[in-house]
Amino acid sequence: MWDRDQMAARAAKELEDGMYVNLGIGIPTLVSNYIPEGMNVTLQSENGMLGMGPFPFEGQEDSDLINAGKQTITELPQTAYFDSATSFGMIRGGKIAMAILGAMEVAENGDLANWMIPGKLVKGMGGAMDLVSGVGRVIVVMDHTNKHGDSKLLRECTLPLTGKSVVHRIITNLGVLDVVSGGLEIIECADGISEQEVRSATEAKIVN
Amino acid sequence: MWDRDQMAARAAKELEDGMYVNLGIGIPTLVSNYIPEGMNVTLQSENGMLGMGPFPFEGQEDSDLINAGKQTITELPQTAYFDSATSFGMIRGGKIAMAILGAMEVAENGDLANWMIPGKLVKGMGGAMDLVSGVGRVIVVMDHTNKHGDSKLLRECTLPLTGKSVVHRIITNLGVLDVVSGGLEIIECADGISEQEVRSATEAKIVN
Amino acid sequence: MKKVYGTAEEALKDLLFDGMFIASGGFGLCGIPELLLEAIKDAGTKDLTFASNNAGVDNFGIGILLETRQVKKMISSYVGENAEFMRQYLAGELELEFNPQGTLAERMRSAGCGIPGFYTKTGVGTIIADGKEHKDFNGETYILEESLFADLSIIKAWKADETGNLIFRKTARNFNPPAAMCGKVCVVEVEEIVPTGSIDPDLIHLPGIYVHRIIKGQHEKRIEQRTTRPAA
Amino acid sequence: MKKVYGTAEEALKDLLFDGMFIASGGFGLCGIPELLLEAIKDAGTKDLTFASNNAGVDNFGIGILLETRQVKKMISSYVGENAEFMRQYLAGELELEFNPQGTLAERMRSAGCGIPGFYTKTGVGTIIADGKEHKDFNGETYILEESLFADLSIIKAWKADETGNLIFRKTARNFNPPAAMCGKVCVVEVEEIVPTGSIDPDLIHLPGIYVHRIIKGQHEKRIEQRTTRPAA
Repeated sequence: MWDRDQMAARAAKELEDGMYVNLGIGIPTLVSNYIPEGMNVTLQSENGMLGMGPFPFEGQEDSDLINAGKQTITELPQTAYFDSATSFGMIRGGKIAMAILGAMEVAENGDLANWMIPGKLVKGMGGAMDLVSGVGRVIVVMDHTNKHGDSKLLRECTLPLTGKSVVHRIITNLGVLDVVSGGLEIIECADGISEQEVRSATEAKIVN
Repeated sequence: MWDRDQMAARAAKELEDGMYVNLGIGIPTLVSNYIPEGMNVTLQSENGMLGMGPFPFEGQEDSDLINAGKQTITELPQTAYFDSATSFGMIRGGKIAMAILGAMEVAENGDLANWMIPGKLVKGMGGAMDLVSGVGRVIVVMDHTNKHGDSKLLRECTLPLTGKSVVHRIITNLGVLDVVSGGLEIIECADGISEQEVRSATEAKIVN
Repeated sequence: MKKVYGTAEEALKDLLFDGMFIASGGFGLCGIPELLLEAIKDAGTKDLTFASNNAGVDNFGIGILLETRQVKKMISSYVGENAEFMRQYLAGELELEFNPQGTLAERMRSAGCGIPGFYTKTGVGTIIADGKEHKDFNGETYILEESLFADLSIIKAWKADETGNLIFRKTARNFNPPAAMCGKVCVVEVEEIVPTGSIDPDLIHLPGIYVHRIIKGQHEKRIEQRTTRPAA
Repeated sequence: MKKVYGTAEEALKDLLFDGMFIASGGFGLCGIPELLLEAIKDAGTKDLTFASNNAGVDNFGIGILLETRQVKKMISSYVGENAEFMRQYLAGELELEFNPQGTLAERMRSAGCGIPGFYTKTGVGTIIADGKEHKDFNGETYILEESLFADLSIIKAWKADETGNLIFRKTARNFNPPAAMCGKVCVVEVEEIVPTGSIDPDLIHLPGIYVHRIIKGQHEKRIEQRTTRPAA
């Protein structure tokens, strides 16, 4: 079974040299710690920045420089700033090769739910709907099951959707699954996890 | 009867302090010579510039600095450059208060024809269609009649339209007419021209 | 025609009316028109509809207008971090229209560009698409989103020249240019006003044609999430 | 992944195919990708469709591809100043789709922004509206314009850094940013390549994400209408 850092490290293997990528909040943020040395990956922050750098040293925070999670960050030599309409133009226009983000539920057809739980406090979808329907490839990183032990990889999502048929690959603490014709395909099992364990923790139909 | 310069001078009276204006090719270009001293009018060039300055001194031409007529020009202290999508965004979005342009025909309902003559070489509409349907106020400056002595202010345009019901005011060598409900209204006669002469040179219905 | 005004109050004086629709720049607390929001609070204008990506926090940004019950409706993509907002919303005292963030930005930009509607894939198959026109282009389904035409735009920039040409700073640019475009009138607050001619015309982010009134003032520029790394 | 290529020929090598759709920047002869057009001529690629505001002049710009009969169709707003163009067009050898200039620019920008169609008032009641969907918004009629998705974008900028961040100069910016956005691949020619980090990130006109390949070369930058005023 993978821990958060191992999931992030596995997700980092999806990156390719020269890629422009958007990382969501939570485990996806950790992916930036595992970008291979020498590989040139540019991180987009959807509030209007390409080339997001690490957190600033204490005392060097700049209130005009934050990421989409509203955290203070820094810039890099290749950084470019732009407005929100331009930022989401590049997202919607498929210029961002990949988004790596968290989820509450993924269905076997690639449906994704990660923004609201009816009856609970709803904060809003932010840029998630734009990202999942716009970028070239959507990778979900999440635990395979919820805290009750129920599968988060479902036949159909029960929560309101963020996007319909948008997920390409799911990386969980148990392994890696792709959304393929007819259901999910197991691509890889986590260390010490058998294919049978992945199957039994998955409600979605597994093909092949 | 007004000559070209007098027509341009009359058109310049339409300008107000602080206005952003687009001037077409021909007589409208001359309007910039008659902007009253101390009045702040900013000229837009639809290829991507606000704050168009005069022609450069010889030897100071810059191939990267032209107006929409492809002529070398200069910049001013308040100049801003932008791309063509932004430029026509501000035109289409009504941010330009006024366009002053030439025409082949204007109809009594404000229809404007100034871009093509069927059977003749057609060069294209350029930005004219965007301008006439986008800016706040459209002023046409043209001769009252064509070289055959036929009125250019018509019941209906005979040429393909540039815009439908877009003209607000027409300034000709004979006077000034407004497009109002039901037809054209004579606002002013040129020096030495009687209202009767304006009427008899006008095919369009004159009201009031 | 002078664009530079002495105070936020003066700049807004004849522009405010109950029930009006205001578009505001800013993302989180970054690049928000804090002085103009304060002046709207002081003016007491009521029943406001705001298009703004966020709703501020409890005592800063649009949050200060929630405390005084001046806001009737928010059009936003994310409204966390604001307890009073949630209280009013859950009590049915506040209308809320969630927009995907990119849809919100484009609805502002398109209004300013004379485009009343555009098609997007964002939200297709979700509750965002409910009741919206669907249309296929090249075999894919899109929904029609209509533009946001505001009565007033309030934005924050870094520098202005006296003709209103603007420069923003880093990620404080965000929603400010599209918000500036979509209002009938746009009022901007800046940290510095420079003489016309002192900004390189190639480097202007938003030309002065979009800007009607300018004020300069002291900005708190509050940080919402101060994150740092250990010294090297 | 290196974006900087040695020559226009190398940068275009595997990107050209007969019948392809190319979007080109430039207005008149100002800011046109003259080196890339020359390389396309040398490559002999045929049956090209070009979205470009103009068609060059007889021996410069897209004009050189008309002489060699490589162009099948032009999507432009204005095609004067080109005798060979007119000869081919009147002889029925060349297709021509006139677009209002702003509609052309927006069709490029919208394609790059994932918007397949938008509504505009431009052209309503003219032959441009023939066959297009009409729709009313707030009591006014608009037409639907569909976006231009190109196989390749070729543009000219002033400076690039090695990651493709671009700066344009004065009115040579024009159609270059929207043209850059609408292609699957974008190749840019520049006058100068500077090290990454030497352009202020606030002052970049087009971020490198839109730019896939860069070449540097000598530009003629021909002036179409040299107009001057007498010395003071």
